[in-house]
Amino acid sequence: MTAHAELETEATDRMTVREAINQALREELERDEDVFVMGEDVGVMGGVLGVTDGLLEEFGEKRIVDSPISEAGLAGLGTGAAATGTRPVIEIMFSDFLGVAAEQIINQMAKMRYMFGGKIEMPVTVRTTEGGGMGAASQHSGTIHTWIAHFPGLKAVAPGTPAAAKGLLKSSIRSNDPVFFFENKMIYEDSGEVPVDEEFTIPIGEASVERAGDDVTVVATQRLVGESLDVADDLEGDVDVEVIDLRSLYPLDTDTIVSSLEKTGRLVVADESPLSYGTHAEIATRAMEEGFFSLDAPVQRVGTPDTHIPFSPPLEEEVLPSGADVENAINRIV
Amino acid sequence: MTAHAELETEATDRMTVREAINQALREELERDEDVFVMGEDVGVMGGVLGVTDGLLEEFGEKRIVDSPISEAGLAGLGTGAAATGTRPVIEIMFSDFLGVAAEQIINQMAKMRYMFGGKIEMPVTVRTTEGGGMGAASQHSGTIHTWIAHFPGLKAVAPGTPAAAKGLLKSSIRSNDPVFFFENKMIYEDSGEVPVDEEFTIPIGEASVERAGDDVTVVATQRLVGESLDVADDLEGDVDVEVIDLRSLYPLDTDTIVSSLEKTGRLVVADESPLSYGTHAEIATRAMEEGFFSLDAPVQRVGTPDTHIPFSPPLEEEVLPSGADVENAINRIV
Amino acid sequence: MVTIDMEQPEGRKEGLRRMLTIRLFDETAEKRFLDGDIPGFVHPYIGEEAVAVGAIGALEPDDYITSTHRGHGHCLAKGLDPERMMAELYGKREGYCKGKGGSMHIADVDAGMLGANGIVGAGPPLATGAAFSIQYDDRDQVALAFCGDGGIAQGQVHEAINMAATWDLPVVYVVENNQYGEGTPVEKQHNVENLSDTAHAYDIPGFTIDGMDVTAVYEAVAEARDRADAGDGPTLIEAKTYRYRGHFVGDEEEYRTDEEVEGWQREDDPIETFKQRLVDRDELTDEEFEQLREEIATAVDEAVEHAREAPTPEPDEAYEDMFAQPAPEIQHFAAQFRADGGERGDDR
Amino acid sequence: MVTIDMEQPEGRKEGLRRMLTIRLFDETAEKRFLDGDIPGFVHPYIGEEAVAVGAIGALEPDDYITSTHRGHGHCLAKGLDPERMMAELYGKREGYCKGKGGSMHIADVDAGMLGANGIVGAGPPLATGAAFSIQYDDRDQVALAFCGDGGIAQGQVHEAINMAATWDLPVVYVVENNQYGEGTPVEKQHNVENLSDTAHAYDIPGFTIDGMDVTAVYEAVAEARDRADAGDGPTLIEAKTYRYRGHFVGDEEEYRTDEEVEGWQREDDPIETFKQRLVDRDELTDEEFEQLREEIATAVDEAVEHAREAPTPEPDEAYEDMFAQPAPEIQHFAAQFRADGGERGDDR
Ligand SMILES: Cc1ncc(C[n+]2csc(CCOP(=O)(O)OP(=O)(O)O)c2C)c(N)n1
Ligand SMILES: Cc1ncc(C[n+]2csc(CCOP(=O)(O)OP(=O)(O)O)c2C)c(N)n1
Ligand SMILES: [Mg+2]
Ligand SMILES: [Mg+2]
Repeated sequence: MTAHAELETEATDRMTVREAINQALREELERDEDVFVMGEDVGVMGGVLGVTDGLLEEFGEKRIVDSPISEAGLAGLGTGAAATGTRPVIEIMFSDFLGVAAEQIINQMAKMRYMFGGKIEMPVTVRTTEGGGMGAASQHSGTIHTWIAHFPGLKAVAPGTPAAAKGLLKSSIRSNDPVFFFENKMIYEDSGEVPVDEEFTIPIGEASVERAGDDVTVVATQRLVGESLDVADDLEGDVDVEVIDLRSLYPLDTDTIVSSLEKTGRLVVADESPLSYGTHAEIATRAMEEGFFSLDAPVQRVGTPDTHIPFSPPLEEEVLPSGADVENAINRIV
Repeated sequence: MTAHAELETEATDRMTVREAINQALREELERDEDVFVMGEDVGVMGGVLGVTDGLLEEFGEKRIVDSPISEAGLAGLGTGAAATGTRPVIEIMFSDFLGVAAEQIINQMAKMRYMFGGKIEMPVTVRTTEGGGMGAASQHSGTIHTWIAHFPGLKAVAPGTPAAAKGLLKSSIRSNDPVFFFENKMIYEDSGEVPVDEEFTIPIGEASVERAGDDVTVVATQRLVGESLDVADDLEGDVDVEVIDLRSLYPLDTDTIVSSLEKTGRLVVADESPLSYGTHAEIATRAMEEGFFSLDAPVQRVGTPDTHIPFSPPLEEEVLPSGADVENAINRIV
Repeated sequence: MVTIDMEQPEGRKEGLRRMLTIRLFDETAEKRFLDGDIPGFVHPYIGEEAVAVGAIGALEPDDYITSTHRGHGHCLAKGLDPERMMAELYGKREGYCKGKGGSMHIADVDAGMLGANGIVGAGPPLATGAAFSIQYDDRDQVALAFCGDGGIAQGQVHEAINMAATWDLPVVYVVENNQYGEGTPVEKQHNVENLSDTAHAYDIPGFTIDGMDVTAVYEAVAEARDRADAGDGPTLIEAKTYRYRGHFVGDEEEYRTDEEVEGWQREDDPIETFKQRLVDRDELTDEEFEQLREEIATAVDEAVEHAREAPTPEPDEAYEDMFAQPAPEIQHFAAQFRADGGERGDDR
Repeated sequence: MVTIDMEQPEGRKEGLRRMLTIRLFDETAEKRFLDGDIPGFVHPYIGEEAVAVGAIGALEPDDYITSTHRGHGHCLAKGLDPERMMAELYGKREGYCKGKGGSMHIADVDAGMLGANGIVGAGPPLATGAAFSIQYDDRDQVALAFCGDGGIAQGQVHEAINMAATWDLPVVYVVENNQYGEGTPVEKQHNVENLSDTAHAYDIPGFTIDGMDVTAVYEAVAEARDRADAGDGPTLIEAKTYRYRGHFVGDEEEYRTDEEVEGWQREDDPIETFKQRLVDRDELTDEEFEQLREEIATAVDEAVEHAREAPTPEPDEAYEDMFAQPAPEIQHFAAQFRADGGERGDDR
């Protein structure tokens, strides 16, 4: 986690990812009157997975807005509102539903600044939850962040820890660019230490070395950060694993990855996206471009094997990448 | 181009990419009563870029259907129709508009077979045009095929020559899977020899070595196939360039690429997608995975520099990848 | 030949039987979900039985339907087998989707059931596509799409209706207005009193009917089916109904009062009302009804028993059914995992 | 204070002036496109001038509008400078978007013009967002979205109207029914006679008016603006009009007859009709009108002259304006291209 000289206190609180996100929203709503939260059932229900719980009671209906089920409308409204002086935080309930909203995202939100010659600000944040593991089946379990990371004009973050979640969401909301904040639904209950200072933010575009090691680098995202840290603990003594929480997908922190690679010579990329044309490939390619002579073995990719996420637990478990896969990948190259 | 033992004649005709696509549609409409073509202005206008010209006159309003401006509706109708016994060929006028249709594409068309345990066929083809070069500005010039290639359950092809266009479109229409057929709008006027046999098809998932060479492999798509061939001619004597038309994005023909790499030791990937998380990265990563010890230099990527396509000609020319960029990339590694 | 001939006493009894089957199936699914037996999400159809049974009853057996996330009622009304449905809820290979789909994706294309659907608003475009195929082939079928009161806010629903209206496609849209989309009441999602007003935007017939009355639903859909079949295009029917349970099992329902729920149950229960009607007409006795209930309860329990015992899919099956033929990528990944020792799962 | 006070003689003259400016601007753009001077696509607004001028005239100057691919008329009615517009059409740095946008993306956010838009149907959700900001901040503005007869088939338009209706947002939707979406007549895209019937689906006021009559448009929008401003929510206005030219310059127009086009021009020309009305009221003489035409023609010619001479953007500018601050990726690519010798273009 990044140290910020200007923080008044270095104190931390232990909390879950869900609480960290909720707290970030709360603080930014408090800090800036222009911020509002809109989405399906973000108010009365507190979000279908409980992430916006209590916000309606605290901030009222003006600022916490339950919307009709209209993701295209939500993205369009958010874009139009951001262009005219407010700072929307839009929730798209599951990332699979980004498809409904895709037009406004790619053709309006992402392009407006450029098409207008820079003469507009676009301070909109889109929060959405993704990933498998809940038996929610193919239409509620996808990991779609590669789409957003690939599309020019959008920023994308995908934290792996409570602190990263809080710091990045605050930065996303304060940013004048469209930022997509991807929450993995299986880590909402994961807990960790989170700075309490209200000025704590994490710059978009910085990865974080969560555990230092000399033998192999694991660049992980979301749920796989924690699972990779567990693997690193398990392998302690045999293999010295460095684990990086990528945190930002775009911009991508090539330097942190390549520095690590220069030390370890070996790289595993663990991300829940489908493998082909997935997030992994970009990281592998940058590692090769900038660290070609450091690479002692092919980069190993850990992800979903180009299937959808099936419903039945043994099938879901089969396709979801896990710590066991990270371990296998490490074993293939050390 | 693939030789098909069963072809009755090896004869070819010279035609443009536009004519090749039109001919493929015509032949498949003739061959199979279940095939229909639907889209905005595909009928009376013959397609906004003239690709479906004459089909309405030949096949009538039942089979060539001008639709309301409703891309989500088109994708949904195509999916529902494909699931119930017809074989739709849907045109989405510009690939940027796939965003409007994305929900039905990713959550229905792509997932239905899997979610239903395989108990359905999904014989739908989606044709769309992409790419810059016409001064059509950011909302009509994008190259979005990486999205489709990445998304599980969809096949994606992107031909670079008239023969590839015809053979792949016929295979796409005959396929029982959803296939996206990406046409680059700047090559509609390019011409070449195309087999006349009505049984000529090109298997989805096979790349084609368009020019053999020993020093460096260029894997190119769409417009950049022709431009890379020109560069290869220019460099003849200095550098012996092998040029591969990738043709299929998914499935991806790793073998053809890696075999070439084993010979040349050097790889350039030229594709008009935005570079970060683009098509290039997957090809580079597979080359590294399967040809790690053959790689004498980092894979070079030629693409759009993570910007949108601007309107003004000097700006558009700046961001669009071209033969000059392919040449620079070759020069960086030979 | 309609699916359930509600003009005849036997048909009416069959209608009652299907409504009761839905109720008992979902009450059981709810319990087994709370036990932790059934994974994922379960969206009970309890309270809305008259809509599915009335609407599908009026269709011919080979007509198509598209459903929603709340699809059990539509499946059972369409005649799907509770045993294979329950197996699907349990994620078993014998389920309709070999365990790949689960509650939200049950489908049986041969029976004209084009799938429950996890995407709100996705069914109407699909049904419109089915209607297009029907018209294209000049077949003697229609398609019917269910859509929620929340779902009709989705733009793709409007695109679909517009296309069907413009081309006179043989399709019927049934809006199940159960008063809520998740926790949000219909008044907070729409400005209109009656969602059937949507029909005016497309100049097609639109009706708002009592969705707690299976006969009313049956009659409205029968008429709409005739219109569709005659080439006169789509109809939009709003059936006002009520979901007795939370949005999904586990919903704390803080957005409504117990009184509200109980009021609907007491005054309007579709099964109770219809049963009473049959009893009053001397078509059924209370004893027969109890017997029916027991029969169905037994069948549902057997379905649970069966689902519990049925074999789970093998992990390898996860790689199947993505395409008509296996993609080389997926075969490659499967082979790699096998080479790694077949260990994909984790003890997290 | 409205943008153009059509209740006053001076305002009416100003309205006429803007309509004529649109006509001459687009006639000129058309010629310069055919000359090969202007790249890309040009969608002339010729024939529809009364809609833009009537609608925007009735707004206050700082109200927001969203436009369409056929946006020149909206821009000029909103008071944008023909010189900077023409510079944009020519792809010059002095254009409203520094040459990055071109004809389809002209915007001037400071003037409340939120952009022409290449995506059919995208404007209404954006305007609805602007209306949300206005309501949120309790500002004294409204937003107005233009949308074509083709565009209203897009689902996102319906989602936006539903949201605005539900929340009483201060927004006006103006459907420019110019009888065609590209080559497809409105009857082949819709089942309704009047697109204002869409309003019924959202229980908001809907009107179909004569879009060739600037006064009728002005009055309808003035009323709708009052309603929006009073907190009474959105209005949907269909203005029936006609595009005299092809869909874009170069369209062969095989989908309609010359007689049809000439009929509208002869009987309904919005400029001719309005001019005659002013002459009949003694507010204008034929000579004054000719003088006005010459003034405008000169101004447009000067805009062309200026645009021709104006400097083109430097290639490096292509890397700018993607984000508030430059992304490292883009800086990296720019640096690489410079290192390669700055040669990106090709002689293809
Ligand atoms: C596109 C999309 N948006 C949101 C959701 C989440 N979601 C599932 S059901 C539901 C409410 C649907 O309400 P309604 O259409 O009235 O159906 P009901 O649940 O009342 O049967 C929502 C918002 C979804 N599944 N798909
Ligand atoms: C989403 C989308 N689909 C299709 C197009 C292509 N297109 C551009 S203009 C047009 C016709 C629009 O018709 P209408 O809305 O009536 O506007 P008009 O051109 O008549 O002013 C179409 C289909 C587009 N730009 N965007
Ligand atoms: Mg509901
Ligand atoms: Mg029009």
